[in-house]
Amino acid sequence: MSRTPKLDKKLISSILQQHKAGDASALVNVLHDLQAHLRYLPQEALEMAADHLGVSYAQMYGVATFYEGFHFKPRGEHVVTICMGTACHVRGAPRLLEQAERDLNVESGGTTKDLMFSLEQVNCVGACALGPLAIVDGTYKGSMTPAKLSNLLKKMHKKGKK
Amino acid sequence: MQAFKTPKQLQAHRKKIIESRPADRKAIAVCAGTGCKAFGSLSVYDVFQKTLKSSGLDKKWELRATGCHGFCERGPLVLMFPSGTLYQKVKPEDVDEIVEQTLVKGKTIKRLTYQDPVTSKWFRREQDIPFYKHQHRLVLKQNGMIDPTSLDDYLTIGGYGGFLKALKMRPAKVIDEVKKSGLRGRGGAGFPTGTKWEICAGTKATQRYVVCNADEGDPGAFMDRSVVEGNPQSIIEGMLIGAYAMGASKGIVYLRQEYPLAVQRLGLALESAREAGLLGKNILGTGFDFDIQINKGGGAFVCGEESALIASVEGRRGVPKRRPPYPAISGLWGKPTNINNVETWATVPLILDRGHKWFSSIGTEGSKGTKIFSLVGKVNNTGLVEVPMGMTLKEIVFGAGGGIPDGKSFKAVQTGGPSGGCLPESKLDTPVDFDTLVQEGSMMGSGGMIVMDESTCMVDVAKYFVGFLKFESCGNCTSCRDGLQRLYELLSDVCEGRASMETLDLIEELAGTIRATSLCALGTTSVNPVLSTLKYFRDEYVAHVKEKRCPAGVCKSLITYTIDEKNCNGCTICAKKCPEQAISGKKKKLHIIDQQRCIKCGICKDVCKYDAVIVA
Amino acid sequence: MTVQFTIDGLEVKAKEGEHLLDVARRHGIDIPSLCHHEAVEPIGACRVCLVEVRSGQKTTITTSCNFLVEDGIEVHTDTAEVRKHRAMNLELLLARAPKSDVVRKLASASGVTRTRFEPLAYEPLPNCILCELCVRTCDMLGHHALTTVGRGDKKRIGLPFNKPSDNCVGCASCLSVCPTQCISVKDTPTQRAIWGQKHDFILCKVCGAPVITKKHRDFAISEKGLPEDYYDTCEKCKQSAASKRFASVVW
Amino acid sequence: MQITCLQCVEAACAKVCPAGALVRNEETGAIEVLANRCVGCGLCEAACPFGHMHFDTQLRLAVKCDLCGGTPTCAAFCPHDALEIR
Repeated sequence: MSRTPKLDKKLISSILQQHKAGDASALVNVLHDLQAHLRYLPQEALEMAADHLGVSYAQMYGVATFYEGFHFKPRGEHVVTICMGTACHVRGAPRLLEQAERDLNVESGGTTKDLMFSLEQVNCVGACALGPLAIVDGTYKGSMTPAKLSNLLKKMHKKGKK
Repeated sequence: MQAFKTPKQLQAHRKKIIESRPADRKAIAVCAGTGCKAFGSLSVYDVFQKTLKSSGLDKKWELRATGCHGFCERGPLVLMFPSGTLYQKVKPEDVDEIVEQTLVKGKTIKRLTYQDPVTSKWFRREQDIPFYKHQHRLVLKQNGMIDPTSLDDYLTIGGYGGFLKALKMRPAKVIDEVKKSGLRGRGGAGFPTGTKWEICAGTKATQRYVVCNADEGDPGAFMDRSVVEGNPQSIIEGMLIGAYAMGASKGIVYLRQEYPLAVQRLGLALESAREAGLLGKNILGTGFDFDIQINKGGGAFVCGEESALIASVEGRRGVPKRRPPYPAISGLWGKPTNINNVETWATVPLILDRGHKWFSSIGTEGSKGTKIFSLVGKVNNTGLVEVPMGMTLKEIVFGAGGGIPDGKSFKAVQTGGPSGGCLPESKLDTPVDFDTLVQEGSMMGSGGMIVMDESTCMVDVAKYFVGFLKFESCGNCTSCRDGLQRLYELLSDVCEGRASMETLDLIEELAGTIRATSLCALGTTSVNPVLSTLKYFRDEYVAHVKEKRCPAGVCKSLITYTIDEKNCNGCTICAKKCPEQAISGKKKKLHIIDQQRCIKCGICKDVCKYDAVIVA
Repeated sequence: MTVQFTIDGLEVKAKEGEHLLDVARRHGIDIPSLCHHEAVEPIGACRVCLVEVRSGQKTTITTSCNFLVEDGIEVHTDTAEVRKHRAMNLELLLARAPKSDVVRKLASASGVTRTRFEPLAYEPLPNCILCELCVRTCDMLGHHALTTVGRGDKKRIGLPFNKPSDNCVGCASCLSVCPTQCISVKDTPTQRAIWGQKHDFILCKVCGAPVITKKHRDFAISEKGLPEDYYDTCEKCKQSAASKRFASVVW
Repeated sequence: MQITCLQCVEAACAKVCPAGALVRNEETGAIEVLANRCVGCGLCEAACPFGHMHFDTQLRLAVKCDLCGGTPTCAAFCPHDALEIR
């Protein structure tokens, strides 16, 4: 089974239809909706979105790459995000990130070859009391340590292999 | 909910609802803010719900999932009304006991109450706990009292009273009221809100916009998140008042996508306000049209800057533009646009409701009212504190914050987000207001307050912020884009022992140009962390440069991990956990770290239960 | 409305809404800059056109390209502060574009002959100073082929997904406006290679010399409406044909 | 015979210029290149029916006869007074 979702143009159209045609102010909202369904932003989706909103495809791409929240390559099934906010930083977040990079053998922003994990970082999610914080598939895991994270990733990897 | 067709109908409904909920009504408030949720507060809520129902107590006790109470360090929090008893770190398995002992018998469960880590004193009531006692909570207080998804809850605590009052006034009078209150923008720059409104209202136009800037990008700050999640109606009411005063018919909330719960709660709140006839066409039959839409951000710190925010909403890259023209004159699509941040909008209803005199009686001469700070880092009581303007840093960090954990000593506090300055112990008596902080080389910013202790390396901290900002720079200006990258390289040289004293001079020279010649505030203030640490903690820089030593034991290139002969009992745990197999040693014998293989990840120190791993 | 102010002591008049750099240049006052072009909106990217503006008690260092002129201001283009900061920004740019003659010339005029920073050039546009003149021009021309990618220290100039763009007509205006001439355009007698693709030229119907790329002509016809045969002959052959025609009419 | 720019009334060069860099000088009647506005796209050169727009490949700018601001040097230098400006 391929872990990359197949490009479904009908799905893209139906997402776009939820936003007013020609309204450039919906651009970022549209990108979010597309990514929520496709897990990343493929070229075809951006082209169709540009057409729908009445902006150039180059602008669409330029705007999308301006933001940290958008991804242009297929992402892994699991997304592990390390919060790099200040509160997390002073409590040791860089060490979490390094640990995850070692364990997954990818750099921050990358995806493992088997498309199982994507490792990302975020500049604060406003849960500073929980720091240092890892977010695994949307769930906040507070007071993380490199050792705890390592165990968690191992478990997820085992589960994924099955 | 019914749609209110006149102010009178709304007023009548408010009255009815307030009367139906007397102040002494018994209620349990489980915090469902992001922090407590992550600690498992929703399971606590579920167990409460089941237990109350099965015991029939659900008739007597109202159960509420509320917004953030601010004391995130101690979550999940459970607050009981009207007694004011606060239980902290509550687990689902504690619920039975709480119901049995506290709800039924009225007894306090001591182990669930708060014990001050410094004085070891126990506190039952929320209001007595030092963390809360030092605060003056106007905006935040409501968070813990209401269910953020319930418009009726908001009405109970006086919600929409400010709007109803505004409707009775002429728009100019509303602006005047805000002006007289002395409210200054809580987003960072501290521009007088009333004056901003006046300029926007005074610009001729067929269409005006009001925008709520909820793009809280400062790492280590989450007060806006907590207000949007915990009391979204207050923002809607504030924007309604502003729109009425300025003659705007469209509102936009520019909200961070990293805050999914806030997006959801605000969406619900907008829907219920629309259902109640508080948004839409002909609001309360007054002929006033206004509606609000949510525009999500995409993850760009610079979009908190007004002109960049506008570009982003218009579907362009979030690159700041030179001002003037100011948004109040030419903003979204060239129309007059008033942008205020979350906290400012949430404060407006209170001012209208209670009057400008009440508001301006709080705070200092130049900075009125209260300000919410996100107190984080190396401090005992992490969380949100709302204090009157003019309180000293010391009172905040050591009073509400409860000082530094683990017996360590205070080193610095950084205010104002990533581009704020780091102030040392000698500046702890600085009163916190817009102007004094700037004088001391820092700034108010949106209210991040990060406490650092002796184990924080100030060069590393400066490098961290510069690293953040070079990544978040829009990349337009040479000085900011390339300047910050170079500054980062130079700071890395310091941290990694490659720097000379000339490096420090070049850092200062470069920082001067970045500050003087960048277009927007991100660039011009970006060097504050560097310049303030160079000023107040120069000896740490010099130690890195001259002695090739990191006094705080943080900078990897300048430290080594060793195992202490005396403390090591050969438990082998460090050797097992070392990712590089750099530790060797037989069971019950002294272990040794191979310095060639050690990657200084620090795991050995984390796992050692006998303090045998030494960093030097 | 007219505003009046001084630049280095010289009294000047300008229209409200004009930018300071344009006004200064009109009056023969030279302010160096790299990212400015009159055909497009200024964005203040290079931070070289710095001046000092005094207004009342306030003195600020600012870029002149995007500064809207104000009545009564006092502008100084060559103060110690201006020189110092301009030199630093040029030193930063020199590290990005060490081989650019224009940058080297401006830098050395500011007393900067070497940079204390490591080279920062990026492929495939070494010497690009990220001024976005190419992108702004491409947009102004209505092609929208180029875009600015990423932000901060990862900002680049390029094409969406780094793939050749259907919108590029091969006009090479991007190269024409590029201050460091860092965009690669290679012409053969029949084709132009630019931004990862090859464009066929229309060849002169008389001598076979290249005239303009086909796509550029098609764009011009649809946008500007001149007939197709305007574009089918090279400049030289048109000239000699015109001369012959005139000769036959006059004599 | 050699002819020079006719300063056409309906000038193709000005019509195709996307940057507004080709404008008529009201005093001399000549179409002039505003070098600071020219983006060097080359359309004018291709579009001029008489071959009198030129593209300076060094400067990457359009160049043309602008009647030397009203006192054409070609007329002044012609040894036979065959050229005159009227």
